[in-house]
Amino acid sequence: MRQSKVFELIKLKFPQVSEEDLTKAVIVPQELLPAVANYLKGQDLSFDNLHCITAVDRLERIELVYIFYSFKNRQQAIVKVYLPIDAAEVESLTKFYRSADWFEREVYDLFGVKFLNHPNLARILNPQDWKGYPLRKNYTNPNLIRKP
Amino acid sequence: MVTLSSLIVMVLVVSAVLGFISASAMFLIWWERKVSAHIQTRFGPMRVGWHGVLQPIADAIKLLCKEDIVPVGVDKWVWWLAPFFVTVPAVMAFVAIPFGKNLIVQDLNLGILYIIAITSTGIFGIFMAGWGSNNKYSLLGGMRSAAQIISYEIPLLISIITVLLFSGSLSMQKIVTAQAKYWFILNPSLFVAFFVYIISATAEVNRAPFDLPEAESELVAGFHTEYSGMKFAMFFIAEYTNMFTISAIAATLFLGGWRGPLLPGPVWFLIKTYTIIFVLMWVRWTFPRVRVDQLMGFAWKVLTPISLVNLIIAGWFILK
Amino acid sequence: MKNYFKRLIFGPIDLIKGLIVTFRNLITPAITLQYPTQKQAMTQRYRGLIDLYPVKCIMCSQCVKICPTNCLALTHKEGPDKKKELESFKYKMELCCFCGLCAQVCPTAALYMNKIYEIATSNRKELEINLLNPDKYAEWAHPTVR
Amino acid sequence: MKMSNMHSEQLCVNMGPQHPSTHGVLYLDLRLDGEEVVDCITHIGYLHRSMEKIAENRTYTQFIPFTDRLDYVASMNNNLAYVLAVEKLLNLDVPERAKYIRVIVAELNRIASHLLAIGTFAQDLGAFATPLFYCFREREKVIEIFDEVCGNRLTYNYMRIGGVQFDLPEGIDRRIKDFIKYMRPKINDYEGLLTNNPIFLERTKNIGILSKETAINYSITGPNLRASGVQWDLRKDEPYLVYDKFEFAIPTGKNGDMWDRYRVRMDELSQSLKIIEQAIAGIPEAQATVKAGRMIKPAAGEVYFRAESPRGELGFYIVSDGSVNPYRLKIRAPSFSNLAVLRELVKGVKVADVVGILGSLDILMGEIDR
Repeated sequence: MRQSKVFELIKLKFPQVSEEDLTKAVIVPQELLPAVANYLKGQDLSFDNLHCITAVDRLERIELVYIFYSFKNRQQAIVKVYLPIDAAEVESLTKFYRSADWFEREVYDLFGVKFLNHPNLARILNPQDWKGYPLRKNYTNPNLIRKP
Repeated sequence: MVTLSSLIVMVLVVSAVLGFISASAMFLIWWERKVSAHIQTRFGPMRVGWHGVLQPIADAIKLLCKEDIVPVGVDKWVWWLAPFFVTVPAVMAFVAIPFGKNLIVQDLNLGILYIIAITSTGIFGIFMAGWGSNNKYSLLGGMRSAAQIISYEIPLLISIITVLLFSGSLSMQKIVTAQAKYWFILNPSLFVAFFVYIISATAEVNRAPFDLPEAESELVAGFHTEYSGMKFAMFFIAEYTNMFTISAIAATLFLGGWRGPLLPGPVWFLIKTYTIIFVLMWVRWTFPRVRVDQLMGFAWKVLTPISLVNLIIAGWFILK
Repeated sequence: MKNYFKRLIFGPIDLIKGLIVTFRNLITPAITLQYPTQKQAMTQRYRGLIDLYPVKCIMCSQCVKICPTNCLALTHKEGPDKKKELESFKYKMELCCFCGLCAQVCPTAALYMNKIYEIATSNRKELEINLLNPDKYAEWAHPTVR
Repeated sequence: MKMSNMHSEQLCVNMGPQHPSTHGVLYLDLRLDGEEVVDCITHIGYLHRSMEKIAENRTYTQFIPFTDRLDYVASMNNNLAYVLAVEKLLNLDVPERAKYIRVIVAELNRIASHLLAIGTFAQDLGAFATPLFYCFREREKVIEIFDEVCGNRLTYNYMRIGGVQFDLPEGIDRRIKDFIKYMRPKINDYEGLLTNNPIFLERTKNIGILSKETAINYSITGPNLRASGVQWDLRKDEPYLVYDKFEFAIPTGKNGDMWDRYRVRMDELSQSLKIIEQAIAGIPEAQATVKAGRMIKPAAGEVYFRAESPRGELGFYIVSDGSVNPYRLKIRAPSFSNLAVLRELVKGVKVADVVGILGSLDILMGEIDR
């Protein structure tokens, strides 16, 4: 099964999703994410493994990247969620995938994306009292030396 | 009435014993480091003296010169006294160890009982160190040590009782004399008792694989985590002195003590003792550590039944 | 119960196997070196400190640009015969990560890595090295090369 | 009588960041009931160097030395995963010889890493230093080979985008073959020292059981996943480089306990030796080296590539905007997920098993904190 096949299946169930041109990733609207994750984990697709969560700061928006993997079908699916940068909030996937716990904390720590209903959304890599979200493009720190 | 001459003799004997203890402990520390190093295909200490023989002395000087650090919140008296409570019983046990035919400080007629009773009190020191340090690792180490020593005392004593059945006396010299015909270890029943004794004695002195009170990988250094300088050195000396004591008892009870052909008694005694110590070291650097519940299980489910059955068999042999 | 006796009998055998392994190692000679007196020879490709043949340098600044930690800095001036001339070539050793990218990228092999590895010093100033100074590494131990 | 309904006051033990066996600077907040662990809260981040931010300010080539510092025990595999990800982004093909060289060094590094894992695991169980020293002795041989190949002992920086830095030096194949010959009997030594040792069995069997479902749900990868009974190895299932040309097995465990994790690593040692043997025999003569490549400009795009590092699946998610620096580089470190499961595993075990389980998971803080 290809990524495009996965997209078609998701599209069938959730007509609001779209496909990113460049990467063929499935773009899911923010509010639909838990439902899509539930569908992905379910019997039809059996993506039993949430391999990785990360984010990309695109200046006007934050792209959340979810990489799912199915050990049954030996297949990978990349799901993206676009979030507005000033109100980056999305439902947590911890109730479906427990690996999401630390991944979401990391994204929160470095990008400032709030995961709603996360059991313990605290900073994980930086100290608890750290100011700012280091991986955002507009992050400033006197100790940060940019080098071309 | 203490006369001057007896006082001089007493002082001489005491200083000889103390000198022997510190020399022996230092030698054992060096030897342990060498054995461990060569097992691990290293050299070990090589700098001070020939193959680092003087290394323990250098270490002792270093430890003496160290600042005496008292952590905040220690239970002062308990913390201060603990090293003495560990070291003094270890030294006192030497009173009844027969080094040769007449080479014994005092041949008590309850010799072995005295040694066992005295060495068991070392646990107070360890538990005091664990309690007084105000450190959770130390506390866990102290608690483990208390549980461990009390349970291993039982198989230890039963295996000694098996020997006493054959020797018919509690005096160390009489036990050695009883082995005039053959070493007790050659007796099948006492052969089993020997192994039970060695295992429980290893546990008694907190040596690996039963070194739970100072379990490096989980408890940092266990009960002596907070000690430094000379107090730490006292724990160290006590550990090695205790190791010497249990090996000396094993040599006396099972290997014929100072008896042996050609060579003089004390030499034979030391050869036997150090051989046992070498085996203990060899074991230490080979095996993983047991867990605390497995340790207790081993004492109660394996060693105690074996030693009890062994005792009954030995009794039947004698009565027959 | 059967298991109990089985372990009682076979357990010691496996323990003795382990003891044999350690005893075999006890009687084999030690393999470590006595460090300050015995030293290992360095390999041909060993990446020690950065060193420079000033005559070979064409001042292309490739090394400066590729350095991931920005530890190299070079300036040049116009010499008497209108040719470019090295003015300074600074090497901040405390920043260097010994990746060897500079030496690989150097088109004339002017920059290379020597074999010095005992680079501890108690003075931070000594870690800033002028690569144009011919005696810059004179005080440090030069190891043998295999 | 059941003792389980007897409880004492909860004891809070701060294990780490400085502790003999937390494998770096990991801080475990242990809640103990006597000797039993009630809860364990993991705090990480003491080694956080913000590698991902550094990557955004470096060129693609400049970031290779930084990947060395992720999993500093298996730098070659880190280099490899990163370089392969960039090559996938560039759609670049690598000369055949370079592929073979990469396989050889990556597998050698896997052996070195597994040796360290086994040694420290035994150390955590209290086999004080002896197995560790034996493992170090063998690892030293691998490191000496690397020293010869790329001139460094720990941070190799050997891979280049499009090839490798140097070709293999003269006579190194002889040395690698000698190493394989030397290594095989040593594995038996470890087996004698640990595998069937009753104390070792007692300490490891049926402790820290990680079931198949939990492992997948927690996104555990690598030997830890295989020990739980999932036959999954990227080298076999999504072959990269030339792994599809070699014959090797994927060792798996049954229960997913500590012993299985140890066993899988031991078996992988001999499988890696097998791969190296085949790679040395089949290595073609060709150009393998490339220039350092100061200006690499991939087209705008995204790529996710994962490779099997000794600790699991090391993934690089690279977003390029067409400039010389990556726009975003995410490192999906295997140890990060592997450590997340610790809290689940240590509930109800004795405090001594916490370090054992930690050792059996074979985590490395350099990779977790990045």
